[in-house]
Amino acid sequence: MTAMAHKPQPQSGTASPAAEPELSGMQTLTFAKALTLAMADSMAVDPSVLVFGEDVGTLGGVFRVTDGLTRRFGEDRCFDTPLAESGIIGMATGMAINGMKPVVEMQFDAFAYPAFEQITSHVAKMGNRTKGKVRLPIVIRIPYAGGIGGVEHHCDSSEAYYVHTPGLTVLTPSTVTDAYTMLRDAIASPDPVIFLEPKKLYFSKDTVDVDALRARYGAGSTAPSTIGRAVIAREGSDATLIAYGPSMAAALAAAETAAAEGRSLQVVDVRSLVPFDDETVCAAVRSTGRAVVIAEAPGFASMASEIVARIQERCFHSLAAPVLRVTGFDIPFPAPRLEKYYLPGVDRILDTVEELQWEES
Amino acid sequence: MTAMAHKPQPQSGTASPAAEPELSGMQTLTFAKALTLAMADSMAVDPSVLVFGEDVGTLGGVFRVTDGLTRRFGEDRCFDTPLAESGIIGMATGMAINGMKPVVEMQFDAFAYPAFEQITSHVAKMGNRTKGKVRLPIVIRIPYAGGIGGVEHHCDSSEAYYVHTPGLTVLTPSTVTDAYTMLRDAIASPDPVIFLEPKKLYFSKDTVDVDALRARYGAGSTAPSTIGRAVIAREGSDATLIAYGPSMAAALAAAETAAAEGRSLQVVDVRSLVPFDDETVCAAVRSTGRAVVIAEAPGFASMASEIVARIQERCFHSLAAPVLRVTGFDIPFPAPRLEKYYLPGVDRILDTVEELQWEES
Amino acid sequence: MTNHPEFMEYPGNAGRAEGYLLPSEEPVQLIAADGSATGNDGYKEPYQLPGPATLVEGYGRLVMGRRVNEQANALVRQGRMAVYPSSTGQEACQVAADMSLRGSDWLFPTYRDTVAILGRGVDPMEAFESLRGDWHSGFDPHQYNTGLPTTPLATQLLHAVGVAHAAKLRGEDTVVLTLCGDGASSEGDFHEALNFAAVFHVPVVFLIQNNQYAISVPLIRQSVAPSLAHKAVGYGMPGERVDGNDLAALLAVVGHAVERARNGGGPSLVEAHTYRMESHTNADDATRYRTAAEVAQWVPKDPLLRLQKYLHDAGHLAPADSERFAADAEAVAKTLRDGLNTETVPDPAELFSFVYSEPTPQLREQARLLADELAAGQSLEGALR
Amino acid sequence: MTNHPEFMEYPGNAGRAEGYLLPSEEPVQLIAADGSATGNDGYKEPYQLPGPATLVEGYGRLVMGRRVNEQANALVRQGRMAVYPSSTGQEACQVAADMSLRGSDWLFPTYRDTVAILGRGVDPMEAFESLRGDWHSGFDPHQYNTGLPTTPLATQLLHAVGVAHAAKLRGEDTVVLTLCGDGASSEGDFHEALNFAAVFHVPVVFLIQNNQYAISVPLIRQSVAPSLAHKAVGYGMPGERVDGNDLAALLAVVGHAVERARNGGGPSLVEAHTYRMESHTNADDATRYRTAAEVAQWVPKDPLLRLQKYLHDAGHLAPADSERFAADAEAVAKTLRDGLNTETVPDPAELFSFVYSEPTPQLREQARLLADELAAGQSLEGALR
Ligand SMILES: Cc1ncc(C[n+]2csc(CCOP(=O)(O)OP(=O)(O)O)c2C)c(N)n1
Ligand SMILES: Cc1ncc(C[n+]2csc(CCOP(=O)(O)OP(=O)(O)O)c2C)c(N)n1
Ligand SMILES: [Mg+2]
Ligand SMILES: [Mg+2]
Repeated sequence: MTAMAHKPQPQSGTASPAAEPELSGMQTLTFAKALTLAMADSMAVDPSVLVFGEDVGTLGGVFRVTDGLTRRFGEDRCFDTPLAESGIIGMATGMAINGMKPVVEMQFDAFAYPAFEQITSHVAKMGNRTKGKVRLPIVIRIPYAGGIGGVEHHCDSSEAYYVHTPGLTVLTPSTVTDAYTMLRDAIASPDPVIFLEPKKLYFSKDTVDVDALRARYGAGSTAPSTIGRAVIAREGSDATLIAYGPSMAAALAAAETAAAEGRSLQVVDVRSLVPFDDETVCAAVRSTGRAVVIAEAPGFASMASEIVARIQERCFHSLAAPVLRVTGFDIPFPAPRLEKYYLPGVDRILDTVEELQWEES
Repeated sequence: MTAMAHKPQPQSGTASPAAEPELSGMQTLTFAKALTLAMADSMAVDPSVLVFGEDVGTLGGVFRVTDGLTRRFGEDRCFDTPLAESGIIGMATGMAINGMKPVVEMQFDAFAYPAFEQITSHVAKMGNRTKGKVRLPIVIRIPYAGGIGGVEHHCDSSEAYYVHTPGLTVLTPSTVTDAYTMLRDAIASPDPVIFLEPKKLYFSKDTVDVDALRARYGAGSTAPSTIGRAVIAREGSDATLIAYGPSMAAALAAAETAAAEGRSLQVVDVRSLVPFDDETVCAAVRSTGRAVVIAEAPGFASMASEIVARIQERCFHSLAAPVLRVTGFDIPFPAPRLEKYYLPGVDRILDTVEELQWEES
Repeated sequence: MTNHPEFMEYPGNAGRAEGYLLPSEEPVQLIAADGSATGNDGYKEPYQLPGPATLVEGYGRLVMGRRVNEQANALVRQGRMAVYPSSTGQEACQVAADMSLRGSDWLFPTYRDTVAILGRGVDPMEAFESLRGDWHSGFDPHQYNTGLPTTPLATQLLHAVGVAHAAKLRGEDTVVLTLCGDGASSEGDFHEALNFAAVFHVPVVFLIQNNQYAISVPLIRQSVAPSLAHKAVGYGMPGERVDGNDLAALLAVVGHAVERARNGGGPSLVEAHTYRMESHTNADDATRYRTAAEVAQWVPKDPLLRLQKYLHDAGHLAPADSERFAADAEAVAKTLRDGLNTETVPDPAELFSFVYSEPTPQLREQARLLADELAAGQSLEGALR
Repeated sequence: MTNHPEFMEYPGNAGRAEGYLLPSEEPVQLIAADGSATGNDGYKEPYQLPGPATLVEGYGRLVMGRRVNEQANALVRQGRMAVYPSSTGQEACQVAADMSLRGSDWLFPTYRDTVAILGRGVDPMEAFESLRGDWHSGFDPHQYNTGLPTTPLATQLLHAVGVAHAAKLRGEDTVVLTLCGDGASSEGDFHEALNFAAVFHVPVVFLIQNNQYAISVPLIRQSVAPSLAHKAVGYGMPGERVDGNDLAALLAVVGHAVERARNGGGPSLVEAHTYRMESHTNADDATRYRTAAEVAQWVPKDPLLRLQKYLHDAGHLAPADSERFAADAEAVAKTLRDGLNTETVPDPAELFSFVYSEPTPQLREQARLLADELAAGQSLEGALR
């Protein structure tokens, strides 16, 4: 066996569409392909961007998010590692110290846990420890949350562990456009980013203008970063639903149903969990005076707790009712045939909206 | 070298005081010695209780909390392991499956992170996964939090990671009596317990009646478990301070100072973070109408966030002001000479109490 | 050779040179792919070809294992299960594990070891409950002295060490055998488990089923060591490598390791060379990362056909046995079909029952919320959206 | 011998038998404890005694290292530092690490490796900033191609692999040397780092300072392998063991490993046998777990006296050199005393400045809170209570 035998090199030939440089104009992309495109475009403009992890090379990832990257950029730029998550993050740390921008994949949420020490004690702290002399521009992509009938350890909503850890930026897109822009922003960030991908959205689709998306990152562009910015996903005036990532679909559907019933619900997509966009969230809540926070993770000491705590601290006198939560129960994620009882759904959200003490307003 | 050469066996001779069975009556004990006594007493009555970890044997632990246990109970009952935290927790899991009750020590807060996968994916989930057929009566003792001028990685307040993980009981005593009773309750619990020991309290002292403490665990005792029960550490009527573990001293001192200034502050010691005592905490807050939550960990998505969220959900109409937080900043724990700026102190607590919109009542 | 006093005291080890920790120079093989006996020369131990009765029993278990894999693959295609990681081609490793253990011993398997789990006597429907998706597990580990099939890779190796350690402290003669894959050998927990086992000198046999792939990643990306069995050296325990498609060799090598552990000789590491004939699971497409030609090379090495040929040529396989084995396998297949085709309705109330031995006030509250929702007869469509 | 194609292509490896991964049968020693040269027969490589100029330079560095340890111990006793993990007795390992590397190479040290850090040219006061407790680190890793001293055990080994991997991808000839202790070899990250290094065939030298203890825990509780160097076998990289108190042998062995790595021979593992002459840190009391007699056995093996004797007997040590070394060491000791006796006032505003490259709105808010408190002149007593 020669050195090259196990080492695919850049090829012309049939690359898969998303990794193609010539992809342009209006395109119907899956969420997954938008992520692939973001990595490919970043790799094309910056040779220090590397992609690695388990099964990301030849296979293109178990969700095919890295599909075609090895073929297009060669094994030196996108490659499989031994099966060891602490190893992956630790090696990424070293590579980032030495000028690279690693974009690594943890195969599923719970399989990032072996890397917890490297993430909390090094990745999160290096910039602070060195007074900014060493920044770690690492992106840790983690498919997360449920809704796909996955078995144990494959459906954890693990964001609380990361958002509580100072030094990490934590992002989670919920639209095809955000999948592209937020991943590009994450890769461009000098700080380490935990990039949480709601796996049930991988095959959701949208038609987007690829050129316009790319133009945001072109020379002279003044497009603002998505980091630190929440978006109003739907206007509404009676109450505010605050959600992100895997819970956005349920929040929007609940607002749709409520509209039909004459209740106007505003929906905020937090999307940047850290840094948190207090301004947008508080303005939204003040405008309605009522809020429900929706998240799939167990509720106890979670991102949802934080949002509730912040809102009541900052908007107390604008509130007509307590801020309520619709979250996962405080139990391990259920087996596939029970997850439907666990996931925050439209009915549970609407029931909770009903509890916002409407009689008093 | 014979098999015995590296294996201390039970000895008579000079055991250290805390591990002595004959210790009885009124005794002035340090917090650390109360913990030692709890382990020794548990080991004496239950041969399946084992103590292991790094440096817990011959050395008696870097904080001397296991001092004398190997001498008294032998190397089979209290022993050093190789230096590998995932190994310690993973082995403890197997031993618990096979009838043992391991009480393991993680040397410092941040050094439990290598064990994060074993803790979250196995220790926390085993009871649920097996529908109760396998319970893991493991106690994971973790010295935590700051206030001792410790260097990096030795002062993390890591409770948020554990309280967010369903299946774990999370306890943190703040008094010498609770050190004893809560550790005994933890060891007696059929469920896994994360037992967080505020390291700055190790050498705090109190005089306690050892016989009375032991009697709680004697035959026919009906003393209630401390698990799931908060305590009112100080009565007060103007506002409620809610704290635990390493922050209790500052909370009590603030109440003391406030009293001198004519403000009556009630202080709740949560002590059982999971399960949480909603009843006691909410009754306390309702009785005053104002609350400040104090905790040393970074505030974002923390135990403090959860307490705030729960209170405003449950006591909204009793609140005269938003529930405020005094927590660690959202930064890595500072270097020794800067920690005084980070730790929630009396002045910061009192400043926050002042913000509870007194003019409006 | 190792520094552990108990290791040195074990008669089999006394006076051994350090190199004994290294595996045999070639993987142990006692029956070749063509079904002929190969002799047992040149290995580090005088491994014996098991007797006919043992091999016939083993053959029956292989027949059963193969049938279970086929049936499960079919059921997953029909949507009766959430997922099935097939072990077609690897059955000999799992059968050898079972046959080397007593009922009082323990087995710690992975997600790919359903055949081994059934071989421990676990009720088939209990074994398949987690794969069907009704709950995370279906059997009581204590009833069968068998750990739950573990997904977080290599973590179960430490549980095996703990079970063995507890048994040793109580003076029991329990042996624990734990399985893992080639990929799992890269995880930190693999290292910590082998080291803990060696340092505490506990009776664990680590059996790596090296099936050449971790999903799509080939062995060369997990290790460039001469073999995975060489990893034993770094822990001070003996390593051995064996043809993982030769049940006879597996029984000899694993059996030797188990007896060694039982007699106070401490832990050891066995690497079995085998091949995953099918995709990683039904969700995987192996054609993306390996060629049909590569897979074809392994077809003639099949463990089942090889042993059948040997037993047949040696005149050990009575037609009655063959028929009985086929019938037994068919009966289990039918149990699986019937069981998995029967609609079950997992009870959502149980979601809250077992998280703690006593539900917390918080969980009782949440259980009430769900119960109220269900009582209010809310449509599942709503809950699902 | 290993399966890595690049490994096989390295000229030094071609045709080697598998056993070459094993370390030499005895730890390499070139100068005995009594200062006599021992010859270089019987080791797996023809290690050469370094020339006089190199040994004299090394001696000077040992003098410096010893003085730094003494001075730091004194300063910590006087309360001028938060903590100091002394490396008295281990200086030769750290000096050899430095001398084997070029400025363009990288070093990844632990908390015990202040001597090695200073040897890389790091400004003494920068090196001691974290020990004094003003900030978590004091120097810029990029300025000295030296990683920060790492506390979470074995984690830095992976950083070393990453730095080497990045250099290799860019076609640079950088070598990375990383240090760890005997205890750290038990951590999962040790395993993952060595394996990643071997699989990616990157130029890293792993140097274990086996000082016989991890705080109170003796080596026998970390490993029962014949030696820690034997762990190399399981990764398919060469292992070697060396007398860690013999600077000549260390220079030969570590130098060989570094050159091997630089020339494309891949990673290797070196275990240096040494002894921690003092307590783990000033917070530790070593008399609780080891006898004075045991410590006394190591006194005559001292690396500094041994080399001094050798150089003196061989007539290589000019009095002028001795004086210069003593003066240089004294100068650094004085820098430390002066620096640590000077009151510094770390700026609390910096707490918020570096957590992210741009402080988040949340951190800006928190920084304002603290600034307001400080402006209001609140007593530190209050903040402290
Ligand atoms: C800690 C962890 N990381 C990643 C995964 C995802 N995963 C499941 S199986 C697998 C491959 C395992 O390969 P191997 O150990 O060789 O076993 P095999 O599947 O071949 O039997 C991976 C990466 C996991 N289950 N656990
Ligand atoms: C992951 C981790 N666990 C525990 C510790 C606490 N600790 C600090 S040093 C030490 C002993 C290390 O021993 P060794 O690796 O032999 O290095 P030495 O101190 O002897 O130089 C321990 C247990 C740590 N720093 N990191
Ligand atoms: Mg495999
Ligand atoms: Mg050591």
